[in-house]
Amino acid sequence: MVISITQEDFDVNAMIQSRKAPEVGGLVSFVGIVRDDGITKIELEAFEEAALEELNLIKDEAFEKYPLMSVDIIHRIGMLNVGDNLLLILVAAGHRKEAFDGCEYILERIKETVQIWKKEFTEDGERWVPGEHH
Amino acid sequence: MVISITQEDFDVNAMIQSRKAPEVGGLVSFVGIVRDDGITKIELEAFEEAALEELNLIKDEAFEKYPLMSVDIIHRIGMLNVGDNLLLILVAAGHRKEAFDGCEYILERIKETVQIWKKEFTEDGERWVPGEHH
Amino acid sequence: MIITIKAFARFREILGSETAEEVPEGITLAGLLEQIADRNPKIKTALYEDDSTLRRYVILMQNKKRVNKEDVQTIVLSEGDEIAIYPPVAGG
Amino acid sequence: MIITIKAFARFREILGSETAEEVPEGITLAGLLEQIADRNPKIKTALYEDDSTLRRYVILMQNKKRVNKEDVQTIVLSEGDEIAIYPPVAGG
Repeated sequence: MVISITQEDFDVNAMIQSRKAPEVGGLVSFVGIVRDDGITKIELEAFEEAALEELNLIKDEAFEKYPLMSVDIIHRIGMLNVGDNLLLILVAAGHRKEAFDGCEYILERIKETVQIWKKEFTEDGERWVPGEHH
Repeated sequence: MVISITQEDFDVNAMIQSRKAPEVGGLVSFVGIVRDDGITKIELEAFEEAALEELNLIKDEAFEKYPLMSVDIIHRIGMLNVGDNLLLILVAAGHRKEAFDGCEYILERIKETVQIWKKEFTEDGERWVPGEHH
Repeated sequence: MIITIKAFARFREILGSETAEEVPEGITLAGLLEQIADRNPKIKTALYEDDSTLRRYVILMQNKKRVNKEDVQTIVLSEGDEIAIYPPVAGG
Repeated sequence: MIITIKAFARFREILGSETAEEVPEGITLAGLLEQIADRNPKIKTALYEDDSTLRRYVILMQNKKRVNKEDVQTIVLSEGDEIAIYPPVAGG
């Protein structure tokens, strides 16, 4: 299982292929994309050691809450353009329901507590994206 | 958007890449896999004309219920082995919540009404997988 | 007149995937099912309960529109109609 | 003694990403924050409301453990402690 904060892009096919196992019946992925909210590019910054610890904690929580077979989380940082991949969450499970629930849970938790920030660049300047949680 | 019942395998990366658009913020995919429930292989049969009509209806329903940007559904038929890809549902949306909800809705509806059947082959013989809905 | 019967999954194994059935004018859907069941005890057992009611898990379509079970007795078939017979679906 | 301060996002832009701060023995976390705020009005404005309470959106970690705001006055720092300062996260 991969838990990573990286400048590199990811390969969803390869990741899905490597997570197949006899008891896996369904894989749910979330791919977050840099959306065009009138921006030219976006820069992501992480408190890497803390964020990795937090992602591992979230993975452990997901395994406790749902009967999952594997969890992968790759969060990109650095300068990204509109349409670039930003985040991959891939959850494999025996059945569909827990794969969906596990993937959605992980995404909500990432948005709550993982130490990553986004600065948007527009033609007029730049702004930090406000966090949703405190 | 692709709605298809086919013997061919699919490429999740390529599909995700082709669904990116400025307003797309998240893509949720479900990949169904042939699970090893003590089987050697599985054969899928479809009433193709009816199933395609039904898949298109489900796609339309999903667009009515959720603010989605794109929906792709590829259901494989024919003889498949444990670990083979069986189904791809890919939903793109502006935000995460509707992408998850749309994808899960489509999967539930497929299991309810789309005219596809599975026969499992084990070392001892074969059996039709009982349907969940009537 | 000729009615096309399409069958799927376990019904395909008994009925064949597609057959042309010669039926009298004015036959109902229930009449068609009885006609094919009368020819073969395996079909009869697949379609009917012991008390001759249609089994709960038999699903029917007429020209790709799903038929309500209550309407089986009253639907009158027309030349060229396509009747599909299948068990509950199990895709996904 | 020396305390390491790490700052992120808008706080990094004001404080720098990592600085070594010389502080007196026995200083509290609140004392450290006041010391750096006293040096620079921009830092003061970023950290404190007008009534000198810590802003709600300031998040603090001591050695990668999140600090409760109520404990800021009572936490006594030790040589080599790492204090992280950041705003609400916005990943995902």
